[in-house]
Amino acid sequence: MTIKRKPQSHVAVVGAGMTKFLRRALETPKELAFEAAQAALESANMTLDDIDCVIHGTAPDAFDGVHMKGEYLSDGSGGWNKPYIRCYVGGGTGVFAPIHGWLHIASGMFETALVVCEEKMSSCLPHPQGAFLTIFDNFIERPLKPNLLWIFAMEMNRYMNTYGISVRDIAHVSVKNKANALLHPAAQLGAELTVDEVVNSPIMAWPVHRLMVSPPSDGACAVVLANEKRAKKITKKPVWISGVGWNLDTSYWTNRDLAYPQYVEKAARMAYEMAGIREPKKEINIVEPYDPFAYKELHHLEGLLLADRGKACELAIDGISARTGNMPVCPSGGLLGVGNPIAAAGLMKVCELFWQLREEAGPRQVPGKPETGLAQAWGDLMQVGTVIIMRNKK
Amino acid sequence: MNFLKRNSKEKTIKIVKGSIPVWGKYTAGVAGEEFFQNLKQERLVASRSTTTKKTYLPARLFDETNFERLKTEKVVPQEGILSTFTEAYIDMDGKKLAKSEIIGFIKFKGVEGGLIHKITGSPNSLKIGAKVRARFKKASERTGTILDIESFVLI
Amino acid sequence: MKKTHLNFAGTPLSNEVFVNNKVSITESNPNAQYEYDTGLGIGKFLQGLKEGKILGTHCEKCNRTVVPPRIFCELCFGTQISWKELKTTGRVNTFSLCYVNWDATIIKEPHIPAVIEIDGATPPCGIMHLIDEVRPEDVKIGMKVQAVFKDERERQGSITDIKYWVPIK
Amino acid sequence: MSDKVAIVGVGISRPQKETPDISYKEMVYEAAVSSYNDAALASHRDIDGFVTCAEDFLEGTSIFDEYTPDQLGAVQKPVHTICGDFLHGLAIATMKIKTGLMDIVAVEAHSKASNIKTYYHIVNYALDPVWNRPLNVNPYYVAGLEMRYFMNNTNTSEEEIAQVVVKNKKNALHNDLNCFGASVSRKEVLKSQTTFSPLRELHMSKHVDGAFVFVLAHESVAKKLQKNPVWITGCGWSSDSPTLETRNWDECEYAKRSTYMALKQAGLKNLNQFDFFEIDDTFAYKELQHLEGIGLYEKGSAGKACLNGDLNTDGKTPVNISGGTLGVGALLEASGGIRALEIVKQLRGDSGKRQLQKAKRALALSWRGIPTTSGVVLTFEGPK
Repeated sequence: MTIKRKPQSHVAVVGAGMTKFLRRALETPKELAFEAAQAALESANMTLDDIDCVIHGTAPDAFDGVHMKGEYLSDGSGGWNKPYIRCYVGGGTGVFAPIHGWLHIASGMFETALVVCEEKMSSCLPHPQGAFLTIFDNFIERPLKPNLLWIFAMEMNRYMNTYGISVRDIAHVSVKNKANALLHPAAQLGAELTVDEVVNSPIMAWPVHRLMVSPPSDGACAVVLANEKRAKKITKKPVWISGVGWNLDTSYWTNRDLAYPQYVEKAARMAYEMAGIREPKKEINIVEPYDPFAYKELHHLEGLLLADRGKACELAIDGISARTGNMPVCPSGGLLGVGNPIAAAGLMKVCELFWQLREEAGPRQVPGKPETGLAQAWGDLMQVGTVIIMRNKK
Repeated sequence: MNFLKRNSKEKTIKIVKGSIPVWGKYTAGVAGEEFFQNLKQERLVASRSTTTKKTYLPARLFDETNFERLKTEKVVPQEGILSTFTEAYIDMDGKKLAKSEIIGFIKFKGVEGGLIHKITGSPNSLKIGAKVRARFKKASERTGTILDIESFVLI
Repeated sequence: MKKTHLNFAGTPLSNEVFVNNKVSITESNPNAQYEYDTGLGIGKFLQGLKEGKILGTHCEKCNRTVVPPRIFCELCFGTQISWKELKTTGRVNTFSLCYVNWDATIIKEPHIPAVIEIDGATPPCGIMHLIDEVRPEDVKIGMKVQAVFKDERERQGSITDIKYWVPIK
Repeated sequence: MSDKVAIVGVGISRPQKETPDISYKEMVYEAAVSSYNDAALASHRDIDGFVTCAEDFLEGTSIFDEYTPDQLGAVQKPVHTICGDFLHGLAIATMKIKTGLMDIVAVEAHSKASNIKTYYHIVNYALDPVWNRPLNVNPYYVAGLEMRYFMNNTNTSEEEIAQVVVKNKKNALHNDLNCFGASVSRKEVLKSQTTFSPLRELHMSKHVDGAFVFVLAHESVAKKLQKNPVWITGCGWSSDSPTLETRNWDECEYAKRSTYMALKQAGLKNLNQFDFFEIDDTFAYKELQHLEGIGLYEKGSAGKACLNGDLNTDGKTPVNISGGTLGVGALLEASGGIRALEIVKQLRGDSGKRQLQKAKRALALSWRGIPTTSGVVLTFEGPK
């Protein structure tokens, strides 16, 4: 896409916060949202009064078990008597919500925004997976009683088959991300694993093995955004949003080639254009691609033009994408390690970039003073890509 | 504008039935847990701000207006005042109820908010400002939900 | 180490506490029921299945035949569409061997969901369906398959009028 | 840089009680094509971005945004979905254009309400699951509670509220989109069945199917696409407490705040500068409550104004010339479409028999319905 009139206003992330990601939380969805939002405000030394508008992101209503879930969550998200809106693009929501926040501020209509993403999947019975039955086409797919594993496994298979990649190649991603998560204090599933353990874990839906899947989780994340004038007053270390992109492909997913995510590429190109990035492989220092399943990290690195097609697994195998490698990928531990409360998981990646680019990530800090980071999320019927590029210099 | 050839005579399958076949199981949360454990003991507790001294019902972890963290500890009297009420004649399927039900919004002295619950009493004696009192289920039947209160009864 | 995040709130509940309602719990069901209008495209497709046929649509402008059929083309956005009966055979575009039900219960014999490119449609256009009557280890991408329809009297105009697909020997 | 945004294309799939012959995708396609034609777009590919408005449980599909792109010509484009009324969608699209990322954005909302078989159950699922839902009563009791409170608080009479129904249903008779236009008397309204006292059958809007697609454009391209662009001069939206028990029962907070925000953007001081209003009337009393909320009438005076005829098409402040949702029908998230469409037609001078002589500026308000406290206000200015 061609950007029409280059955005004039600069928008920065000035605060971030999150809850622990848990299999089951005592907290209500509102309470989870509040905890994350309050943590983000505190990190920016701000109060709710300083916030002009609130953006909420969450995936299907069936998880939390509330119709019009965005409305239900408005108080916990800090939306009381403020302009408040919920946006969603399925699993892509977590990175889209801060983009939506960017839109609010870059339009000139607001100076500050609070962005909150929440998901409480444990409320959904008989199992959170059940909610995914109803993401399929109501006419010609749901009667087959599909589950989410079907489409992931089929996409993974197509990807492996097209490029001659093995399950073992992909298992390296699980090993890396779950190990990174050991250093994340909010993580649900950090672990020290070997490639053999991943490959030998039970098959859920071939070629997907149990240790290649992110878990259902309860959790919330939040970031605070501000325009240039306010950001500079709020913090000495604003992290600038220098590029945003998003793209949605056709719903007819059985009519597409699943080996390559074109929509991710289009979203990335939009963000690169805005950020003035010509050679992403050289210019992006740290990447948080969406990794609900191990192969997705690889698929996305290719769509983001950060790896050649079919070659992304080499980054993990050769250690390039390790936390201390040349291009750290998912230093947070990703969804595989930190957990996957859908929309919150995407925003967790943006929080991670914020902390990494401010060198506040503690033991997870990637070396070499990274300047530019990219977070990406993905979702719907393998159909949507959302991309945000952040820099610690304007 | 109807430019699609809408042809209802053509032989087609008209509808596909479906549902969202999941359901919800909800915790009461940090503040709610406190409230409902107390409710089992026939106590209504509201959430209190240590700075403004305001108290709130339903119980809550935070003040939505300023994000202050609240404590659910203030015991409030079980006698309340009807702030508004309605008599429902239609059930959840849109059909006429055999017996109408009264729902009221009950305020408590010194408490922001209140509770919404069923009201027992003659519809003719209902009015805004009427006094009501919580009637609890038998202790053995209480499960720690809002239904541990059977209804509020007109005094 | 620099100070990073102020707190990570969250109170874990064990499975045991949650399942046995050892905290205050309420449950409710949305009872969300629908009757979706199939419309001109899918309605005719389902009628086709009832008659033992797989129907697609052809966009004259894009010269593309698609399935599931649609009465407008999402790419050129026009309605120069004609209906076309496709074959009841196809090719496995991709598949999985799935050991988990929709509600996350575990099964022994895997379901074999697949995207099947339908013969007569423009590749890779196909539909999602199930493969059966085959040993799981014998399923391959690129394999030719044939639709097995239910008995005519049992067909209702549903995607399940095709029981499953089997390999063509 | 000034960044004015205009509506340059409007399209609908007309509201109908049932639409058994077409799918929701086909319905939206109809609206999209007519909108793109109205905007004289050379191709759907010229649209830079899309906003759609939908809720999962009203569609019967989780993550419904999956199913939005094809019928809008939006494949592999920046598309996203919000949970909001069509007017929220217009506001978000306006914002998108103002960022400079995009020049042309399409907005979509639709209703396939006829496909929902358990509507009240679903609305009940929107209530707080711990505090309210266990009562297991039809959730429209919230309207009964609010209406009684409103009447008591503002001294509004049943006659005054009944007159809203009379007016809107009558106005709808002149709107070719109407599904529930009728000549009814106040007496008939007051005799209709009590549903949630004091709410009655005829106070409640009924759902219909239909779709709206609008095309919005930056001023640099607006004139090329539409000789009569209608400018969106202000957008405000706000949410009060979602909690039934702690929301502001005395004043319609979201209406007040949304209006304030929209007027500020439009650079307008007061509501006298508007020639007419299209205001949410999901329940008859809501129209009056909203008119007092936005500040057009003082507390307790909207009902009297209605009875006096001030809200009639030939009155001082015409409200819901379209017939509102009481007269046309309610369209779930697309209800704002009725209001925005009426305004575009009036400001373009295309309203035929019901055309106002003076129609330069107008204000629309939507509310997201029970159990929400979310509203949105947009202000519009005509081409001349």
